[in-house]
Amino acid sequence: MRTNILGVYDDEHDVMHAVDKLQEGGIVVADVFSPFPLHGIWDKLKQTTYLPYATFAYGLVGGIATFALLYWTSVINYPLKFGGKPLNTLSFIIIMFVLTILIGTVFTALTFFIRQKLYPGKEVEMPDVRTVDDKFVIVIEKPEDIDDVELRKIKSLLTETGAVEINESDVEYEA
Amino acid sequence: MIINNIIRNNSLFIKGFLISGFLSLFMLVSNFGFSQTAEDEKNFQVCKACHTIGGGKLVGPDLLGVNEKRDEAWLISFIQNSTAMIEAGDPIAIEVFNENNKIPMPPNALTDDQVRGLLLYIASGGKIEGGELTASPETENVEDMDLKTAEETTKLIAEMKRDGQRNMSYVFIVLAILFLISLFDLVIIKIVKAKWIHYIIMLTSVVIIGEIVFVEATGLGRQQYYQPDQPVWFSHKVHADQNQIDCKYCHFTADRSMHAGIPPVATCMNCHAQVKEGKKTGTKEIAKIHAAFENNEPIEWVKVYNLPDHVYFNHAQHVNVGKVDCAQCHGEVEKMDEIIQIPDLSMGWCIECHRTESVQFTTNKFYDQYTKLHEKLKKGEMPNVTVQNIGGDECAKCHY
Amino acid sequence: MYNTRVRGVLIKGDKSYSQVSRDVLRPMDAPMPKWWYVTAFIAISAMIWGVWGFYNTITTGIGTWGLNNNVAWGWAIINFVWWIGIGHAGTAFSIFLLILRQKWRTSINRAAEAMTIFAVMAAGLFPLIHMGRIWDGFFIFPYWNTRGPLWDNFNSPLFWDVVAISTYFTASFVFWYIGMIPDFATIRETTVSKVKKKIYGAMSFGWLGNARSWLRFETAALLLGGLAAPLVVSVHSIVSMDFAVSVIPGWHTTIFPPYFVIGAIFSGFGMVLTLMIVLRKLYKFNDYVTDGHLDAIARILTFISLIMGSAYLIELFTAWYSGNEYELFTFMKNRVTGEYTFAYWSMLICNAIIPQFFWFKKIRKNITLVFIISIFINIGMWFERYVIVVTSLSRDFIPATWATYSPTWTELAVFSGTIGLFVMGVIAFFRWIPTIAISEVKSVLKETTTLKSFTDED
Amino acid sequence: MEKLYWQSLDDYKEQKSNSVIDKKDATPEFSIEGLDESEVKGQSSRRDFLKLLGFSVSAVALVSSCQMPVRKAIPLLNQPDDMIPGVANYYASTFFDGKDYCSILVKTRESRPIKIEGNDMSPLTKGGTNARVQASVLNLYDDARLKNPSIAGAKATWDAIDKEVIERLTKLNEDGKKVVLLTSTIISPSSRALIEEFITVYPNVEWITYDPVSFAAMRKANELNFGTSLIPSYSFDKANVIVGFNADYLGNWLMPVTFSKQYSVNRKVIQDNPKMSRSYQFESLMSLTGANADFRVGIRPSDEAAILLNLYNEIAKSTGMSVYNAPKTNIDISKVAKELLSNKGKSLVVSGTDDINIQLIVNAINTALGNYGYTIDINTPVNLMQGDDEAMDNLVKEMNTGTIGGIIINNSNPVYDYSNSKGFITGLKKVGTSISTSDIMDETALECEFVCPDNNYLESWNDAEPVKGHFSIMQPTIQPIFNTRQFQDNLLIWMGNSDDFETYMESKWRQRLVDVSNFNSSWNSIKHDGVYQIKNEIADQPEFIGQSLMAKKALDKGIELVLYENIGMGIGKYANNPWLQELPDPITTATWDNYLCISPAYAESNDLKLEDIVSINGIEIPVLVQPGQPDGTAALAIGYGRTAAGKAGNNVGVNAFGLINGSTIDIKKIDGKTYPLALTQMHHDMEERPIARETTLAKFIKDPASGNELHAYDEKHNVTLYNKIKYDGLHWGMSIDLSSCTGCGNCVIACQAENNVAVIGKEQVKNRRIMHWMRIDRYYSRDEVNPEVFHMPVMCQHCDNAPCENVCPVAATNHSTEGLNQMAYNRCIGTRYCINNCPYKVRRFNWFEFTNNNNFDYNMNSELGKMVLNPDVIVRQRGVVEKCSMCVQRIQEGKLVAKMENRELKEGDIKMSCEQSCPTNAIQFGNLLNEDSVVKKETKNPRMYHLLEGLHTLPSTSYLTKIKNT
Repeated sequence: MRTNILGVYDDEHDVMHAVDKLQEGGIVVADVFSPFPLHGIWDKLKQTTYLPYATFAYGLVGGIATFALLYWTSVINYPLKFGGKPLNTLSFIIIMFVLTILIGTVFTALTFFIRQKLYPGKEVEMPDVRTVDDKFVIVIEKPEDIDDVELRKIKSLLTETGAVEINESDVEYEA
Repeated sequence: MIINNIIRNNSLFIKGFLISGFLSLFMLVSNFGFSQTAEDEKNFQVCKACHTIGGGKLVGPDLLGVNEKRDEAWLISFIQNSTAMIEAGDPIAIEVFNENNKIPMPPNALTDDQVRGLLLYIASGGKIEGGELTASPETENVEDMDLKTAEETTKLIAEMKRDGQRNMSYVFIVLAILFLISLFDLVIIKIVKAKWIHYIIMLTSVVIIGEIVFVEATGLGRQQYYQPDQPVWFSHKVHADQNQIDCKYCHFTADRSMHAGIPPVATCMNCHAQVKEGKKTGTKEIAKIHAAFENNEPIEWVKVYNLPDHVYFNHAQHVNVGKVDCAQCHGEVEKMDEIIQIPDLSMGWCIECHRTESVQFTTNKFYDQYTKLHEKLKKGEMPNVTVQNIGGDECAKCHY
Repeated sequence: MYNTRVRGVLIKGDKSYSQVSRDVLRPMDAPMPKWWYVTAFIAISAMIWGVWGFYNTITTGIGTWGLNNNVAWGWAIINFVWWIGIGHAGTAFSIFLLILRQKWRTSINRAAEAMTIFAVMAAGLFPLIHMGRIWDGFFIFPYWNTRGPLWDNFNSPLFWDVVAISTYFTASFVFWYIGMIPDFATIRETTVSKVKKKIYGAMSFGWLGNARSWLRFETAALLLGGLAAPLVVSVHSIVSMDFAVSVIPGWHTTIFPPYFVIGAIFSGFGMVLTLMIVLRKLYKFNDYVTDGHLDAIARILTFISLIMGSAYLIELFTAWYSGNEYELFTFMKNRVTGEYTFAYWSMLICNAIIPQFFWFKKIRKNITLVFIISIFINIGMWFERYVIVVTSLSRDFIPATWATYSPTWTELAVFSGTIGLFVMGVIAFFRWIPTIAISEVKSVLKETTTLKSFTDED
Repeated sequence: MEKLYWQSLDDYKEQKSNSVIDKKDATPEFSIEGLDESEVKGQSSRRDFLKLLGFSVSAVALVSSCQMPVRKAIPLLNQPDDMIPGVANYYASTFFDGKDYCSILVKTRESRPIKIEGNDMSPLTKGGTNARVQASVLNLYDDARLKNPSIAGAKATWDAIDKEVIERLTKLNEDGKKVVLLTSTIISPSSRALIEEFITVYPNVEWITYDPVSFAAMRKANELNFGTSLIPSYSFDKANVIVGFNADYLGNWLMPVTFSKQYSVNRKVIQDNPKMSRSYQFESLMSLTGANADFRVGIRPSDEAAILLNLYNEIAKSTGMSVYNAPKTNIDISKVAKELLSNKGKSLVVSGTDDINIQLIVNAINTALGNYGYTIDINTPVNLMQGDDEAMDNLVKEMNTGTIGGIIINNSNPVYDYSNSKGFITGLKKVGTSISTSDIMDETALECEFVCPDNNYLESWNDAEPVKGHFSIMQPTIQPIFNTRQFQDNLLIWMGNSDDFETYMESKWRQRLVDVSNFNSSWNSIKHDGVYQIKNEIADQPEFIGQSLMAKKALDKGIELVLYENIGMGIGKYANNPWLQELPDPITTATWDNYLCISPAYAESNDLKLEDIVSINGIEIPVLVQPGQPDGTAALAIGYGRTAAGKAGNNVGVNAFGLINGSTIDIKKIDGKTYPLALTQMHHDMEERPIARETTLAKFIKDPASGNELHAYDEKHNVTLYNKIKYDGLHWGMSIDLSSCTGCGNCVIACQAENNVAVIGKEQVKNRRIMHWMRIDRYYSRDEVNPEVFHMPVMCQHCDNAPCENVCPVAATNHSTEGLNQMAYNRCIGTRYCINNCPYKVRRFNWFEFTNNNNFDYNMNSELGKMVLNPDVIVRQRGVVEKCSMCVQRIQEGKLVAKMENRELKEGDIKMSCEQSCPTNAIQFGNLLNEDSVVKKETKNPRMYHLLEGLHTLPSTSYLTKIKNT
């Protein structure tokens, strides 16, 4: 049973500022909830993603696979002559180009969903539902054996960085 | 194995060819060309129905050494029209007639020379048909031989039918239900906690269902292993295997026309005018033929090998020109009582053969005009010329 | 940061974040308005007529259309290309403006993409229905079969079409949907109705909105955008190759790909303009879709229409310069003058002349005029396709075979059916999906811009 | 003709008699291996497969758990040796319908006739046919044919009929009441003999020959000039200068096939010896002959005599014959006269006008030119067109006076085509016993008491002597399908003769071949060849008895009506033949109608345009503005407006037989009323494109490549990224000589018959959806008054760089290793992209289901009509694209035969359907890799070019420039 301290903010700039402050104060900011992407927060939280590499891989494989199919079908397996063109034609490029994109797109999307564990009908409980509307929440883990000094320090830091509320919640969510 | 057959037959053919050639030279019968034997062999197919050469008595007597027994002139006239001779009261003829329980031999429209050729063929026959001589003991103890083949044939056909009518409907339904259940559980009731079980079930069922659908869809309009009941219980095994009747004796347009030809009842009558009783069915089935014949209404056979109408298939091209063995497409008919469709007659099936089988490229003069290919062949750039090489997998070769 | 230039805001009436949510979601909770029923009724009856058209065509044959031995493509293809063109707005907005860092797109792209989806759906129906043997249509997919196996002809532009369009649809749909996930989450958490909570909850895929999910969201959106960007160019290039690859005079033209792409974006923006004006009128979104937005689109249209105009001129020039008698005939004797003058000139006027009125600020600011002109653009683009398809075919190489073409009721029915489908889709979208990307708008809520469109206003 | 078997039925009757079987089973028509049961019962036709594989049934198959329909295979009870299922037999026979004569080969499959070919052995028709002959096979399978004899409309048995008729005839004979035997021209010596015998049995019978189109004047003129009433035989091949006056000798005049063959001989120009005949045509309408003539002059009918007389005078002046005073005409014939004089004995002047004065002048001219004995042969007269107008007119009078007791009408339909039809009907009502032997319930049969349906000519025995000494045999190629009986058999039975006409005929031939040693063999060989010729003893020219010539002055105002025969319909006997109805007229390209052709100037002044309706003598008819139609004339085709021809032929167009040829009419425009005409071509100008290329003889002699300069240019400038396809062994090609092609349309029907091309009816033709795989494009030069006409047959060009192939997404059309552009119908999904991308627009789309569809109620919608289908060619389903396959079924067959005979293919082994029966040998087919094949040689011909070669589609079909001798 793990609980979190939630610092609720109204303004995205305050949040950015607060995160810096907290981290200066040696406090580990577990997570930040916001109604829209806060650019730059990820560096602060040292979060990165490898999605682009995956996409590149998909594209590459897709392109090669497409060419393989085209070449095998129309040159090796059942060669048919069309309008005096060679069997291995330039038109392959067009199809390869498009299918590369298709395969890339589909698999990128799938990876995103899988990686982020998103699927239709998934039910989640948010620490603070207002974050989908207009509130920004900084989440700080609260250990069992936390002492008042520590706790007060966190709260004060939150308040002075402009938190409008400070709540505690024991909602479990997959980060 | 088919190839082997062809080769064996050819070698036999050539052997007989030479022997008869020598004989004819030896006998100094000037008007016998080498080409005679081939024709004689063809003519003899008719005789085969009732006679063997050293194969023992069938309907008619064994013809081994008949040339010694009777003098040529008599034989000629007898073969040409036996009944006439009997009516004329020729003593030997009547004797033979009685010996063979009063079954007359139908008249044969053969010229004297042709008959001579035939006799020559019979004389040399024992040696030519060496393959069959060794096989002749089989024909002697037909019955147990029969049983053996019968068993394996029934087995063969049984399993054919099994995988022929793969009845997947139950599997389909079961899987579909499974899929729905797991989906239902996954989304709503959630009895099983471990989600991966759902996923596995759903995935597998989807895959298998897909396979079934695909196979059934492609099978749509095809009828592999189709074995309808025929109006007359006609056994190809009896005719083709035991009586050794050549396919082309009944299906005689196979090497001339696009249709192999269902034999006219008259053809049946050639033999069944006399043979009124069959080994297995007694008189019952043969009676039908006679009936059909008397009231001259043709027998409505059920067509087994049906190609879709948009496919043009020509038997002559394959049998006569391509020298394709009947069995290659129709399977071992001589092992079947009732005909069953062996291949699925899909386009892929045709194409496959056209890609692999080589044409009579060097033997048939028609192909001489393909100069480039001949060069290639000479240079050894290609082992053989397949049908595909001369455009055998193009649309307009079969679809027009 | 210090800047002497006046800075305009993208979203007017300085809203708070929650206000944005409420404004956008309000129409979804509000009771069904009357206009909705009326439109739906019209759209559905149009669709029913369309279904009749389909039935008639499939059961009786393509003969129910006005085509003949010479003009084997008619309305089906015209409308197909037309719809695909319109379908370019979404990607054009989301991708191009994204790449061009045009923040103001945020309040429009959602609707634009929705439009794309439904337009492409409508377009996709035509290749189906115009097949002579629709029941054998699956031949067009290169699937493993027992015919040899026999594959497809990968040289055929039609095959490219199939690939391109299905790709385009998939890509746009995925992009669109992913973009909507956070908004669905918003609805999930803010709505009061149980049912809605369930449904939108399911559709929101369990979105949280914490830092990492936003990170991946942004990256995915960017990647998908990046992947779809070439599609904007490729799809209509490929569609244009249906014509450019052939030998028919007036089709066999190298300018077609760029010319089609521009044309597509042109018609797409035209349709966006039409729709946004309607939308903001109905939903009072004037603060989100400001006059500034419309003005910006109008400016773009002016520019594109210039390109279109020059493209038309270049076509004529090439025809003359090539000295090819067939080309010359098709353009000079058949389009500019001759049997198809009406179609040609209405195309030219609607696409190249009328949009030039946007040079005048007065007209740009007069929403009614803007609306009318946008309609003209849609019509003009339809005529462009008509000119290309029909004029070239009906009088091609051998005069003996020349034949004229006029559509039949069945073709009309099919067309109106697709329009019905499109309208129905759009109003369904208006009704049940947040028409403006909430989270994106929020992210630019405090943005200002120096763009003329937004600053010039008082 | 390696396929020619020993003459059929006769031999195979023998077969049967000595085979074990009794005779009953000798009707194998509809029961053969390969037909499925439904068809045996005649419910569906083979090869209309696609509809079975189509949507409906495959769906049905799905629901009915994938059950396939059971197919029955029904063998013959006894199989005649020459009848192998799946192999075609050819039998020599004769086509004669009372007007056209043609020696033919009948192609039968499973012993049912499916195609007519020309008989190369005939010295007259030399393997040519015309459209009507080609289409005649369809008449055999016409639903409108009578299935039974009938008395007063009630179905009757032959016995009943015979009993009744014989009674009546004897009765009438005893009463001495006159009985008339009214027939069309009969050229069969045996039949003539039979009729003579019949008359000896019934002396009260009078035999009257009647033809709707009459040559009486010509016969009369010859009687006056040479003492015998006859039609001489002409040799257009011997003539260097041909002058025709309203004689459409390439279209419908006398023996068009023979004349076309002869004409084309001198129209083929060889480079080393460039000679060709020159043809002038003076005519009052745009006829096929006029369209092909080197010089064509439009004249008023009333002006013809005057012009001819002037021409005669010109010639007479220099030959010192008596000159007659002739009214002036504004047409200058001096040039023609000069030409003729410089070609004495090598020229020919003919007139098709049925006017004694004119014919006399023509004879005089030909005599003056000494053409008799050279280009005209009096001693071997033509037996065609024996119609005797006076006799007919008298007959009608007598019938109305009631002196005629009975009438037997054979193969003529006066109620429809006699000018005074009403008179005939009233008369017929007064006749006690009226017997029609029409094979359909036509207008006349309807008025008759007894209807004794005649056999189709493909079911009958007969012989023919079209020209003295030229015999040919007509023999049945199928058992009578219905309960019909041949006219000659009727006569035999009615005159109490027991044996049938076959034996009767044979006995006659025994007499003719009395001096032949072995009758049977020679008789069989005659039947095998189909033709037989006896040397006419050399006789010297009969003395020419000059007659005084006269000509009236031409009318200078008013519109003169010209009645003409349309190429397809002729005199309207085959109105119920949808193939012919849908054959585009070579000049107007109109189908399914007749119309009033008016001159552009007249249309201008009376603001008439295409499809406007006018009324002439109470007949309402649409107009068609015909370039080249002389001012002051209007042309109207006869042969339309049948009322009892059958469902396809009824009420198509208007009946013009009531009108008088050459009479002046007044045309009243009916305002605001129009009538749609189904033309297959709307644009008549070539737009100065190098499509049909032409040159003149003079230019050609100077530079053989003249008119074809562009070819060299294109050859030089065509460049390509890809290297050409290399063919090995076979590369099929075709070559079409535009100077030989007359545009007669024979090939179009030949193609239709061979390839099961659907008939789509007027409305769809109007929608420009005609299905013909082969069309004949017709262009006019820009001179409206007297335009030059170009005819250009266009079918699939089988391009090596075919634009259509690239664009098919499903690979339904692609290129074969033999250079064919092949089309797999069962793969096609009907995107129609190939149609768009074919620059020649030769691809056809099945807009509807044309088989078993009551909206297209033609031969493919009737079980009987489907019997004409070629079993080697599939019937295409709705929604697929089709086109000329270069008769791939024939190619495959030819190859197979060669393989079976273990030999290489020879030139001429394979003939295209269009090529085979072309009356001018304009089309050639062969292997382009075979150095000594015609097509290969033609590729080197400087006249050779490809259609639209600038597109670099590399067609396998090439054209030769048209050479005009102007």
